Amino acid sequence: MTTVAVKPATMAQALTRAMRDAMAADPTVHVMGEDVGTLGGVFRVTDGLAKEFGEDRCTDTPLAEAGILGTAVGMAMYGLRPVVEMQFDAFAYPAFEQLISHVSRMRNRTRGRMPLPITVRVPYGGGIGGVEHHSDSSEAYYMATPGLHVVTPATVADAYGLLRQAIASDDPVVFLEPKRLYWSKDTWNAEQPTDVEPIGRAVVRRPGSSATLITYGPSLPVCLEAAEAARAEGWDLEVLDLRSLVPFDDETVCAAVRRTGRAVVVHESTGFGGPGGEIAARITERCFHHLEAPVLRVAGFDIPYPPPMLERHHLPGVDRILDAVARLQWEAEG
Amino acid sequence: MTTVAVKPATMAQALTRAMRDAMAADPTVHVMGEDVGTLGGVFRVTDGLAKEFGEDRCTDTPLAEAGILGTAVGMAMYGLRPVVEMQFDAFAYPAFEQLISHVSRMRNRTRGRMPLPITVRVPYGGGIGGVEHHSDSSEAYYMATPGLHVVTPATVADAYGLLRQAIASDDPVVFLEPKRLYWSKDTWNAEQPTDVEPIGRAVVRRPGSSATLITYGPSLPVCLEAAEAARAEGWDLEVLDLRSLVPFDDETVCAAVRRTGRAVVVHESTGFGGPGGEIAARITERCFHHLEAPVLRVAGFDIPYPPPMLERHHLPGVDRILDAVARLQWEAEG
Amino acid sequence: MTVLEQRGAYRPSPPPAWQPRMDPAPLLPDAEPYRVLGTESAGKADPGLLRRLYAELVRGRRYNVQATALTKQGRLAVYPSSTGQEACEIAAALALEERDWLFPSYRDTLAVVARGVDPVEALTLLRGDWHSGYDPYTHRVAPLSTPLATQLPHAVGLAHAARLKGDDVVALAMVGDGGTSEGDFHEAMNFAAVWQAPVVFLVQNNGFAISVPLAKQTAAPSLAHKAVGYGMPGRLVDGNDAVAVHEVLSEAVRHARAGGGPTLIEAVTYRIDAHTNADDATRYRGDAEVAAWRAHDPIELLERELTARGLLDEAAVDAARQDAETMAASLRERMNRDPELNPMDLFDHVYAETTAQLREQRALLRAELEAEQEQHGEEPGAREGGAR
Amino acid sequence: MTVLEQRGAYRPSPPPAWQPRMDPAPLLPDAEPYRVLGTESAGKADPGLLRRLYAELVRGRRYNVQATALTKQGRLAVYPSSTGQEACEIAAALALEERDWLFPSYRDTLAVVARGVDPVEALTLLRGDWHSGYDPYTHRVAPLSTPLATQLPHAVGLAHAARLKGDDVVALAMVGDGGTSEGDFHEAMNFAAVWQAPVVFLVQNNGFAISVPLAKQTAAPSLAHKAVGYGMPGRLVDGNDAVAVHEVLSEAVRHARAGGGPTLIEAVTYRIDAHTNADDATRYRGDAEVAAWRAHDPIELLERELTARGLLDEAAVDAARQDAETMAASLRERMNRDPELNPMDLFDHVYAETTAQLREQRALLRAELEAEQEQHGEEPGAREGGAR
Ligand SMILES: Cc1ncc(C[n+]2csc(CCOP(=O)(O)OP(=O)(O)O)c2C)c(N)n1
Ligand SMILES: Cc1ncc(C[n+]2csc(CCOP(=O)(O)OP(=O)(O)O)c2C)c(N)n1
Ligand SMILES: [Mg+2]
Ligand SMILES: [Mg+2]
Repeated sequence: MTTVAVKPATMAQALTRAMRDAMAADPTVHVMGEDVGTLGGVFRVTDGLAKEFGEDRCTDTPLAEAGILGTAVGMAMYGLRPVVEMQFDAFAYPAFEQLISHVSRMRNRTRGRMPLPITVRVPYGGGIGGVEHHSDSSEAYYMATPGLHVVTPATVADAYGLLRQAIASDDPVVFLEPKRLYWSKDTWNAEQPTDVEPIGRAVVRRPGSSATLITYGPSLPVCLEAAEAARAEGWDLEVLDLRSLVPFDDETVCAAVRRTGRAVVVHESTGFGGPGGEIAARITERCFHHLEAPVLRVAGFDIPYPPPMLERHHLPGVDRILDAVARLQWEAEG
Repeated sequence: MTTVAVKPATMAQALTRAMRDAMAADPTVHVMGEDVGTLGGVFRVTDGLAKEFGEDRCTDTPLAEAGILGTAVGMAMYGLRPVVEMQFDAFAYPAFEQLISHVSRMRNRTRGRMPLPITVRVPYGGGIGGVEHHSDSSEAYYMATPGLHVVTPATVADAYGLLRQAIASDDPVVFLEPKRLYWSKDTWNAEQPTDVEPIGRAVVRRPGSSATLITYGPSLPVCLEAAEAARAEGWDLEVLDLRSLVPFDDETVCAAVRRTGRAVVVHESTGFGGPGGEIAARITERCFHHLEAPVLRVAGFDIPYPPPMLERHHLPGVDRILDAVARLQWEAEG
Repeated sequence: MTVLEQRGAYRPSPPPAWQPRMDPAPLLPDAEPYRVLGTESAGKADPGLLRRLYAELVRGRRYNVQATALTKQGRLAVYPSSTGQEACEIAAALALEERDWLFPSYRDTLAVVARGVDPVEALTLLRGDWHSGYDPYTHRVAPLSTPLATQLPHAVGLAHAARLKGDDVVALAMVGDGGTSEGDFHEAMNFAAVWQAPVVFLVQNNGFAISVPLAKQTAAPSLAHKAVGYGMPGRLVDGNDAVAVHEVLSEAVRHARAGGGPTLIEAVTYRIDAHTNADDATRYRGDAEVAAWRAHDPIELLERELTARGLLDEAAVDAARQDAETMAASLRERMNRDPELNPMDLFDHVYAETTAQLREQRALLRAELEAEQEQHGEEPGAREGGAR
Repeated sequence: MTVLEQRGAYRPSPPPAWQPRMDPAPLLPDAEPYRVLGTESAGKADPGLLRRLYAELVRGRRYNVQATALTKQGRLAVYPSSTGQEACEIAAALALEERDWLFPSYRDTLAVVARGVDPVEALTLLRGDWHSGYDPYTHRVAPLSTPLATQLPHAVGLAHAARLKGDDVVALAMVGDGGTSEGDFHEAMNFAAVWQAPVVFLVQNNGFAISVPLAKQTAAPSLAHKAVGYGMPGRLVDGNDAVAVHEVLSEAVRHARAGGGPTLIEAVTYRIDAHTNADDATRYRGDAEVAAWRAHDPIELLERELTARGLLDEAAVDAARQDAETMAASLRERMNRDPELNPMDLFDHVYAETTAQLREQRALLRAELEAEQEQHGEEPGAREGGAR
């Protein structure tokens, strides 16, 4: 084994490595999807897996998402751990019936006898200049489906760690990969990846005392940038990375909001009916008397994802986040 | 024409009448779905339509929900107004890709040139002792999809009025029919149905001053019952029927909550990721300083819909609603 | 060579090197459904098999009748009877080995019971108790699938996984004529053929999808003809001829087990009862049609053959009926007892490890039940009963 | 008789009255793809048609090359080239009457342009401008469909609606070999056959779905064989033979227009370029295969025929090339200008009547843009430009 120094890796590379290591460690792990084999996926995230583990372990399927997830269900019934790739967010929709009616419910239906340890990898979100159907933020659909875990990494280390955990989980996990962070880099030791917090725990990415930005996935870097910019305005913003939408880490989130008394939820998904409503509502239920202002949301507009030339207007950016922070009724404070 | 006195009609009868009158008034209205023709639908809601208007206007389709909605899209492109029946809530899932990727977006995609005036009727919700997949509350999925109207009647008059409006609307409408209210009765004049408020307006079904129960569809009767029972505890509860989740009537909802200062959102759908989060969050954003307590939610548990013998434990009932009302921090009032 | 490299290879090349494609002829079903009973070849059928099928079909019919009766007594929420289709249900299940898997559709309770599942457990879902009831691994029977055709890709995946592991397990997937219109049917057939998965698809063409007759469901020469488009053999069989069904199924199972890939079988049969007890079949079909099919009853066909060959005397008929009555009595008796349900189960199997949110909700329900108990002096949530 | 009563009627009866089923033989495709060019029947082809096809194919190829070049200059976000498939794209579109409808898949820009859509407007989606660009009603061309096979049921519905209204309109629906695996393909084919809708399905089998070769997509004798399972005729045609494609398509369109119902046509062709400019085809296929198909080039096939028949001299070749260059120059020139986008459009077409929520959001964006303008002295949101 060659010694690999700690050097920058992209999120895509960390994801590849997570699958590789999972496949090496557990012969029941199978990767499947459109173009995942010979090509290594349209984002090259499964690059090299078919070569290393053979076509039976990393399989180019026919072009049919319900069929992919449906056959994965059968494979899981027989003791395998399928890792399914959906090529893009919007192309997971044909598989919804399998996901909702079977993947999320088989364990419950059989009172624990037939768990389905399936990981459904979904590259999601915008900001990559993708044409229609290639930039959807579909997390609200998954969140509203009991029985699924909904996980999304925002850092290179989490990409590796959370994907390993997802594959090892006995529950089905919808693993949302922020497309525009695929090429984000971080120093990371592929040979000795450090452990990350378990699925279900939120992590404070930047401590702060004036208000808490609550976010996940593709919006984490934007929030960190906003927090940096906020210093000029005299705000010391805390940034919280949810990491998993289900299970939801009420404890960490509420502790943070109780500390700062103010919160803004930031995500790309449409605001109306998006994850932010749930998050804001549960914070308010739990921390009402600690709140100096209503929990605000900065989200995508309530519109179909726009064409590439207009997407910058849609995506929550630093200014829009700071505008929301400014609306947190600071005058009222004291 | 025979003179028909104002007499009790069921919600199912009002829905049938709405389609009948729409078909009579407009030759472009076509009804389609599984068993809607000869049989009149498994709930008999399309009873008599095939006989009156012929099989070409009320059509038994092959058994394929994506195909039904997908062909309806094509029919709408050619100027028809398809009214599609999904046999049960969970059997609409195979049609999600068509719904999300096309029905909700075609108008926007073509900048208004190709509207799709499709009504998708979905019998939804539980409380009828249905076996698995026959009692889902799927409204969160529809709410999170911009481009759709999401409408649900709770009274006999609204069943008629809202369905007529939905069919006449140039936008696609997901029309959620509360299964367990199909047989609910009300005096109603089929020959001269009175106008109802337009889609997008919420209606106060019971005035009250202590707190507002915000609800829709199958939970309206439960809330009215709870309001009645609350009188014994000294609470005068207002009950608001949303009628349409999209568009959402912020104006009426906020006016009510500002009046009472307290609100509970009640629905059958799972709490986590369900409609209540959005509703509570937007009320809080808009009415924060009028709130004496956080907006609470009484919802189904975050579980797959239970087997019939256990469903009574899952469904929001009078006691659970009153318990929530009791938690609205009355002491704090002074 | 890996399992997946053995795939078929339609890969057209430019002329003059057009690749010869597979000849479709062997994939096409016969013009008429395959029959044994009432034909000359019936004489060659194994007497033991005939007797076994007869006894099982009589039991199966009795089960259908009893379960339908239980709906009237409110003991079952709903029952989709397979009266008239018992030959398909049972002969198909009997064509499997113990190690094989069955993927039933919602109407296939009889096939489930024929696999060895307890007759009462097989009704768990339909009586309003927990969704799947039986443990799928005990008899290798997937939960009865309500969303039509969704179980077909599961069967393909399981068969494929077994093959990857080197186990010679075959999966039998059942679906109705209506179910063949769903996208999942198409995708499952295609995956099965491309992967050469050891799976057998059995379409019970009973003429109707609830009220919708076959002519509104398909314009195909037969449902078995669909096989050609996937590159697998299609077979057409008289679904009321238990011996023919058993033979065709057994052949397909052997073929799959030997690595020959999937088969699509259309069994032509008829749903004698209404769709379920809640349905009114007179709305969409006439008595004459039903009468014609009653005259082609799967049990009578067997009885005639057995009698003609002197394999069935009155005592044997009585024994079969007696056995069926015993089963029915036990079913009645056991279904009369309320099942014991624990509301706490609602939270305990949603995830491997219950989430904090579900623990909160569990505690809420427990408190409510305890309050209820205090009011009524009952044990909290210890048992629930009575279908609606 | 209503439109829907004319359906096929496979309705099996119990013996002895088995209903004769439709004979599948006429539905089966020929063993080899139909060809005209290079065969004797080419001599019968109309010179005018040959010349028109030639000119259009030359333009089409040039369009593919130009659009690919525009991606390198950042003027197009992405372009899925149909180089090698021009005969399918163009001959198919030309087989339609003006009143007919085209339902293109994402790769079918050439067919869209052949219908009369402005070459620049046809690229609107791909340059990052508004999703559909052209008005679908102007030339009766549905928006280019990105989610594979989803456009097929639309075509069926539209054709059905036209028939119900008594209009003799035919819909042509295009899909790739990969797209045939989707459930929507199956459901569309089935609805079309049951409704006898005037629709023609054209599968361009170009050997690949991105990197996945046909052998991993299907085990069928051919994709055209799928027709049998729906009860419609399947035809196999050499997709690089523009005359053959035109003939087979025209026949199917006539058949559909005359009330004969749908046809499934498989055009065997090859994707010469990578999947899109963003793809690296060397990862999954060798040069030899590409070279073999290059030797079967649709334009060369036409050129050979025209030359042999003395229908093409150097002047005519030059004229065709010149015309193509003019088109390319205009494309280049017009694509070099930034399109004018109004961010307010984001809110104005989501619903017939903008909701209160969207009005709020619209106001927010307008305020932001005005603030931006103040800072930078720009006109607010008046124009946006530059693909990424
Ligand atoms: C996806 C889906 N859509 C609709 C239904 C409702 N439904 C239940 S049974 C049935 C008819 C099924 O017909 P067929 O497949 O022929 O089976 P059979 O009832 O004849 O056994 C329908 C439409 C369902 N269960 N699943
Ligand atoms: C439903 C869906 N799934 C996946 C994709 C991603 N995708 C785009 S093109 C393509 C391959 C299409 O192959 P084929 O149908 O043969 O058409 P071709 O590209 O060869 O023209 C895939 C998988 C998609 N667009 N839609
Ligand atoms: Mg049937
Ligand atoms: Mg292709």
